Amino acid sequence: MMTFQVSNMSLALPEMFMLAMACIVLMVVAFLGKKGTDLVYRLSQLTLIITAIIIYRSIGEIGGLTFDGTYIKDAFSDVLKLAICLINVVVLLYSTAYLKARNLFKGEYYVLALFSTLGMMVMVSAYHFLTLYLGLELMSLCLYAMVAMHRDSSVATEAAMKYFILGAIASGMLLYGMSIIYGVTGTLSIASVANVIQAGGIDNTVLSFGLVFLIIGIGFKLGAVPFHMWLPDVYHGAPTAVTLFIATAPKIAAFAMAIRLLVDGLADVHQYWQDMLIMLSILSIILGNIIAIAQTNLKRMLAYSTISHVGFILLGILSGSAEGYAGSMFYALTYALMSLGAFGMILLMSRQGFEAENIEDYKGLSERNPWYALMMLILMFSMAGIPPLVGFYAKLAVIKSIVDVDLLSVAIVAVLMSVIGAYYYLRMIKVMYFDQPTQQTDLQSPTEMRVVISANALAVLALGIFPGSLMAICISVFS
Amino acid sequence: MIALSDFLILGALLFSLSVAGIFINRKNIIILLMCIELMLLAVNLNFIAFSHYSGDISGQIFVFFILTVAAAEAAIGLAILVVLFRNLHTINVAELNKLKG
Amino acid sequence: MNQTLLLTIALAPLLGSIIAGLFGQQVGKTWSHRAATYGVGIAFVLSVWVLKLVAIDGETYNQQIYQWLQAGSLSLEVGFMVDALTAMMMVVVTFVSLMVHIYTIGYMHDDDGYARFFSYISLFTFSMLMLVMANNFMQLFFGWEAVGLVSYLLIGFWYKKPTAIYANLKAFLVNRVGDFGFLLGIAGVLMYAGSLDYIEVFAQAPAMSEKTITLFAGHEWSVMSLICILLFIGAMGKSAQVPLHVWLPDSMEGPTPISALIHAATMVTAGIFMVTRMSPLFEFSETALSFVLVIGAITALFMGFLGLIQNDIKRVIAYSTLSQLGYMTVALGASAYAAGVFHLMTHAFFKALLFLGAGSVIIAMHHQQDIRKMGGLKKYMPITYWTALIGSLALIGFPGLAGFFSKDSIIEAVHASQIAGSGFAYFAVVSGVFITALYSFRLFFLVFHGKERFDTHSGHLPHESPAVVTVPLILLAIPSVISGYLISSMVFGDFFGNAIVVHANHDVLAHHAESYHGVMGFILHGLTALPFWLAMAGVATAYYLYILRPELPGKLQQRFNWLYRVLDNKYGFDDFNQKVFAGGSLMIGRLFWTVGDQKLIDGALVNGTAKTIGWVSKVIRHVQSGYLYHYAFAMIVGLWLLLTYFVV
Amino acid sequence: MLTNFPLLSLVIWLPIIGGIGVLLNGDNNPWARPLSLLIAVITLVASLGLYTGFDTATYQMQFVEHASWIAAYNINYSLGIDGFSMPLIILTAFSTVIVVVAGWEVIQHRVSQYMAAFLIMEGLMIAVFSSLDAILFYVFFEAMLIPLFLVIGIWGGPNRVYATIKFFLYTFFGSVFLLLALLYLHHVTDSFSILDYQQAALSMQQQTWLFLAFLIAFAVKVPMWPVHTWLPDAHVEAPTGGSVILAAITLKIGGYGLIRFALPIAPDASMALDWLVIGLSLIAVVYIGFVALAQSDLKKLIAYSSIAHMGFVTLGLFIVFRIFANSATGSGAVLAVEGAMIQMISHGFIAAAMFLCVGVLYDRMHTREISAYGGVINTMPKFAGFAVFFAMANAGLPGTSGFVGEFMVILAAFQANFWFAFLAATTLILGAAYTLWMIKRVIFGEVANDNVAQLTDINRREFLMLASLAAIVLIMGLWPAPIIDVMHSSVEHLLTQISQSKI
Repeated sequence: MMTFQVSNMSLALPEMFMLAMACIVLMVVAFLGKKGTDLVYRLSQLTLIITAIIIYRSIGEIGGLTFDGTYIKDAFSDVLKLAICLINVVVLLYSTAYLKARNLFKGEYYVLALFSTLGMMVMVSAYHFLTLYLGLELMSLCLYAMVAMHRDSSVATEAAMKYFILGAIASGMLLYGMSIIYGVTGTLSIASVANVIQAGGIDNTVLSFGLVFLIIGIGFKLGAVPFHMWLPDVYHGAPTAVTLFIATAPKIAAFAMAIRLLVDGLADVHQYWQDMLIMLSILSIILGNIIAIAQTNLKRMLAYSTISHVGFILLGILSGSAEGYAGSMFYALTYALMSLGAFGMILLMSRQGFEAENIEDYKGLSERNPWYALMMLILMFSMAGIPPLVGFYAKLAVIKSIVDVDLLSVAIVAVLMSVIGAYYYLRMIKVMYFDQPTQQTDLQSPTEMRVVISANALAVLALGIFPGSLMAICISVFS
Repeated sequence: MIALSDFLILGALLFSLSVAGIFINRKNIIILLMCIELMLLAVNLNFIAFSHYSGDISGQIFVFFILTVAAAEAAIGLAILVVLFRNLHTINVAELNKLKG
Repeated sequence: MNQTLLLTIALAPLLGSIIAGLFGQQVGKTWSHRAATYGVGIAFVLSVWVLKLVAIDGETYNQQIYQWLQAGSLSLEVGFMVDALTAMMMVVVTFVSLMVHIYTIGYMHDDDGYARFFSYISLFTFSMLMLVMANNFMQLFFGWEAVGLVSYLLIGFWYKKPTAIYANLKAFLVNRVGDFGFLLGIAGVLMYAGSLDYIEVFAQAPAMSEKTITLFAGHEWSVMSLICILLFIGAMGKSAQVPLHVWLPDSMEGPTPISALIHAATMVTAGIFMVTRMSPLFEFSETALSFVLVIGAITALFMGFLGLIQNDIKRVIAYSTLSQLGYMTVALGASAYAAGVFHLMTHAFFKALLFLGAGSVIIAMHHQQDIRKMGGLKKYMPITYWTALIGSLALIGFPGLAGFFSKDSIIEAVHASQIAGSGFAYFAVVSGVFITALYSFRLFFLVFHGKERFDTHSGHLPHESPAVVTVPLILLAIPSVISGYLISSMVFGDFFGNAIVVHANHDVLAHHAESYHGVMGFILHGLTALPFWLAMAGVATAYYLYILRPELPGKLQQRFNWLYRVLDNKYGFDDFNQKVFAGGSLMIGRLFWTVGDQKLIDGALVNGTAKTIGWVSKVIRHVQSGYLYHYAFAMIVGLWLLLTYFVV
Repeated sequence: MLTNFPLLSLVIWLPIIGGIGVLLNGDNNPWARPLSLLIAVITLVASLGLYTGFDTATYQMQFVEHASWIAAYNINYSLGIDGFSMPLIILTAFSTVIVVVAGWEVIQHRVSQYMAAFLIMEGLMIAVFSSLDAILFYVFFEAMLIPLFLVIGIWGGPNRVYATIKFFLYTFFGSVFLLLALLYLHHVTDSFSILDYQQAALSMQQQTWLFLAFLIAFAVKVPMWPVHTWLPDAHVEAPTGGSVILAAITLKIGGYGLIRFALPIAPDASMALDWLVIGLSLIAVVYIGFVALAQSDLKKLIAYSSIAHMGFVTLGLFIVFRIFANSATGSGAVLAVEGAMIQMISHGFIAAAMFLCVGVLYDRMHTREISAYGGVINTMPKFAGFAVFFAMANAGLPGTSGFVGEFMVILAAFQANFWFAFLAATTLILGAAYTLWMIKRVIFGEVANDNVAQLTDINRREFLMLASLAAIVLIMGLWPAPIIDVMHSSVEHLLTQISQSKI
């Protein structure tokens, strides 16, 4: 006699809602075509906001595994999902004007964005290699498509192709790693992998062999050296709206993946992956900061700065302490917020037929629009890690965590490189404040965008003055 | 009787082959797509082998998913390829270097 | 004697200075000089009263006024100490200063900086009083530097004259070299006596004399010698002893009243006063004493030579001042502090007199200072003539005049002294007498006698200066004659009491005092002694050379040309300092700056690092080649790295 | 006074919030100047409350405020002052008033931004001096760089970009080591309270590394040779106000940091490595003295003289160990430390005054080349008076505040080692040489050229600010006791702290 036992759907309510809405939006696009785009835009925003609300209200409710232990809802997933949704709300808001100006204002963008968001949420909640893989692919495939969305731009398509090929290789390697670990532990569920390893009696050589491939997969998604090569080209080549999308939420998802795999799954072999991550993070911090100095294209510069920030995020993870994970989470969230503002600023400055993506384009910005110059100043100093801006506390948290585990040499390299890194942010400010304006055109962006981007930058400042609450959240997630 | 290790070695070989193909090939993007497929197949082989020898079915289920996703991946890959060809009138990897530095 | 009295003495001139200086425009010329002069006048009258209290009623005073600062157990205070030495100095300073104030009313009458000038000299009087009345080293150093400042300001009073502003910078820096030693000396005193208060330090002196310090590995030095020499280096700066004398001749760029007040009568004697004040310390170090003695002797003799060939009326007197300061220093070295201070006093009177006289001549000559362009002024300016004569006679030590007593007692003291170098010193001071007489009367004859070499076709003839100028001359002439008669109390009496400490083993004056039988005896003895005849010989030579055979000096100059050039270059001190110290330090500075700062630190380290990083960045950005297979390859490399390093 | 009133928070946040207010007023707002002046003056008055309410008897922190800030990491908003920080806070408040007045007419471009920058900086600097929490200290310590960076970069001279970026990276480079040290200390003590840090027992090795970190961080700020080269550039390019704040306050933070962190936290390492600091300080005095002699740019000259004077601060702080060793007189060490403090404060006034003087000239002639001047006294007698006075103060003339610190440090140095005193005392000659030679070339002499001939003497505003500075310099010189008395207990406490080993 068979008994049907329906697993607890309610835990996955946000994803389900998102999925349903995504399909609806897809329909709208399919039937209304071009003229429906505005509706699509509104719907997508609505979807994201409602999802965010659902997630928010579910915070604190009892979580747990569902779908036969392949899926989890816990504080970690709630916070990150909420962040992802809210960030994407802002992303869509920033992008719209830009897309309109380049007649890229099509439904596909939003459909892909929604599905990609869904993928990220799945990644965050995945507690099984399979779900993780599916979420990852759902996110990635959408991103590939988005990059290639600007069909007539050769650089965009080139970027898309590079992203696709390398991404495919990366997920191939990730899968290979998963297969090895599956072979060693005989299970695909992260929870049971952890148990098996804890129980011991498994072949560590093979395990660390598989681990290497997992690390590569994670490193690629985060963009850690030497798996970063796609990142500058994609950031540079993709339409800025898409770059904005790629540069923010997916990083959080990738961070979630890292935590799920390494912390939830392989915490007991921490000593294995710690050294690997040290290599990755040091390389990322050094290479990212140094190459960024030579850049003249702002998007590319930010790409390299992203690489160095990824290095810092890894620092927190590799510390192997709850505080370290919390630090990385704080870093990932605040980094997403900062790059949201930075790329948003590029969108704000760009207009019909003009991409404000060269550093020179910002000459004398403080003369042209003092307010937005100030906003950019805040963002840049924050990225450089100067207090009282949130970027500082992010660095503080991760460096503190590695100092606490006595990785002083790593800490020294990190801080020295952040000094070098400060240079190119300063150069940006120098261009905005100390140089004379070359062009004299005022902004054409819609008001709501101006308001939100100001709010965005001011949030960086406010979080810098009162970082306590967010830090408390991150800590509580891991305790 | 074929041992697990034989499968694994075969898988490893296929995997290395695909990897080698990716960076040795300097001509055609299509070949890259093939290599990626090959890589996934290597992974599949691993999964099946493991699941068979450990008597756990989930590995084989995973393989189905991988195959599906691979199909979708290929679709997107080819789509991008088409767009690329429209823009550059070539699918030569070596000419894909506008973005650099 | 109470605090109010002393404060009034010190602050009255300061008040005058402030009124004249800060409110010069508001109160106008007249009130400026009145404020200043009254201030100093009050100070003088009260100083005399203080002298009376000390000398006759035998009072002394030593109290703090306020605490300057307190650091741990050490308390630095501002306070006054008044004993015979102080009282005498106060009177001399205020008297000469008063004379100069009055004189200035006439001398600077139509100068733009009239009020400023009065403010400065009153400020000087204040500083000098703070210096002499100090009861601790900190305040002494304060006064010490303050008079230096005023001297700086006054030498550069005519700030448009390039020579003047060169001279005042030079004067300040050379003095700073002295102060460098002085400050180190004070630091030493603090370290070994644990206090800066005179009384406490002097009480510690015997203990200090035991201690030794190691400056260079293996060389033990007597702390007392070190400290005393360091302190004396300060004195060398202020009192222009070789080799720190170079600033004094140039200081003549300042207005003449200043030369009289600061650079002849008072400030330059601060060093003499300081050493006398420190006699309880110096007495413990024969090394220091003979150092003092030798330096003094050198100055006394060789600066005298330079006086022979100067043609600027003020410079002649300046070199004579140097030489006389040498005499005083010699006295100190011979432990004849009383004699030294006595000479200080008499010298203050007659040298001020001579300078003011010179000033009077300069007015008459319309600021022509070259004595070769003067002559025969006797009949035009009688008062100046007679006062100058008195001054000159006093200077060369003509029996009965002030200089005679002081100088003779010094010579006798040196004669009696036993410490190292006294032989040379005796030779120096004795032959110095001849030199002194020679240049003094060379000056005197060239200015007042012989034929008139100044150009009269500018119209009006030279005439006697107004009363404000001549009255001070007369008032100064009086003490130049009579002050010598104080010798019996000041040198051979116990006027100074315990203000001066002399150890029995080199108490030359006491030994000298035995043969002393009153003033007349001293004079009579003087008439038979060598110095008197040397002086007369000097006068005779001067008369012969500059009145009877005026063409001779030129010939001699031809004959002994090499000697003339040596003297004309002032033994090459100035050139040496200019090249080696000024030029050298500037060169070092440039070297440090360009090589050290700009090339090494900035160029190599700072910008070097920046450039390197930029270069690296430019190079390794090409790793991002743009080729897919390179990117893939990078991933493979990463994979390979991870596998090789981390698979256990 | 009511002790629970948050006076410190007031003097910190009033200027910051006021500054933001001025900023939001928008540019070229006629009220920007008077409003800023008002804020600055109120802050100054309020800061005087710290002096009047100060209890000189105790070394304990006073006006203490405590609130939780980042609970997750146990980072607190805790403030408090002692005898070291209080005078520096008042100095900061005063200098800001001067700066606002100095920029009154000179700054015509982005006025409110300029004023705001300085007001915000004031708050931040006061906060640096009063922070008792390490992270709080670091936050303000770093945040201060932002306004200064902008001030130099926006209102600076032709080469301002190089100068300001150099300044920023230089100091940032130093301070990251400070951050590491602070985090490491937290790792050891599990607290971020500076006072707990001072209690921490540390091994010699730990102390050595910590000390070196602190030394790098604060040596850059002081600045000590050889990490001083940012200062001349920054000074030369900065607007007058920037130079004043740089010289008056920013440099002091270096000295303050050494007193607050390096000495009490790592006393044994400080003792073991005092030769290093003493050596560098003496180099600063002598080497930099010569370098200053060779300058042809007014501001560069004063900048170098600042470095030389700050050499006395570090010298005074680190000879104490040798003095203890010789222990000729117990008061020597006190003399040294208090001398260093006085030197800092007095240099704050004198260097500020010197830069203001240069500013006065620059506003009229728009050149800082010494050779472009000459005979200024003929056309600007009042100004010349001040210039000579401050030059004398800079040369350490007794009766001015410049003398006190040098005097005390040299006296103390003799007790450490004769040659320390010997080298330190060369400043008597070198200091006088470069300062007065500059005065000779600029102030004295015949009118050098037509530009000088057309100079107009200082107006009432300039007279006011120079006169107030002159008064302070004079009073401090004639009667330093009141300022020194407030720091006695703290100095004694510091000396007891550093005289007992932590190992």
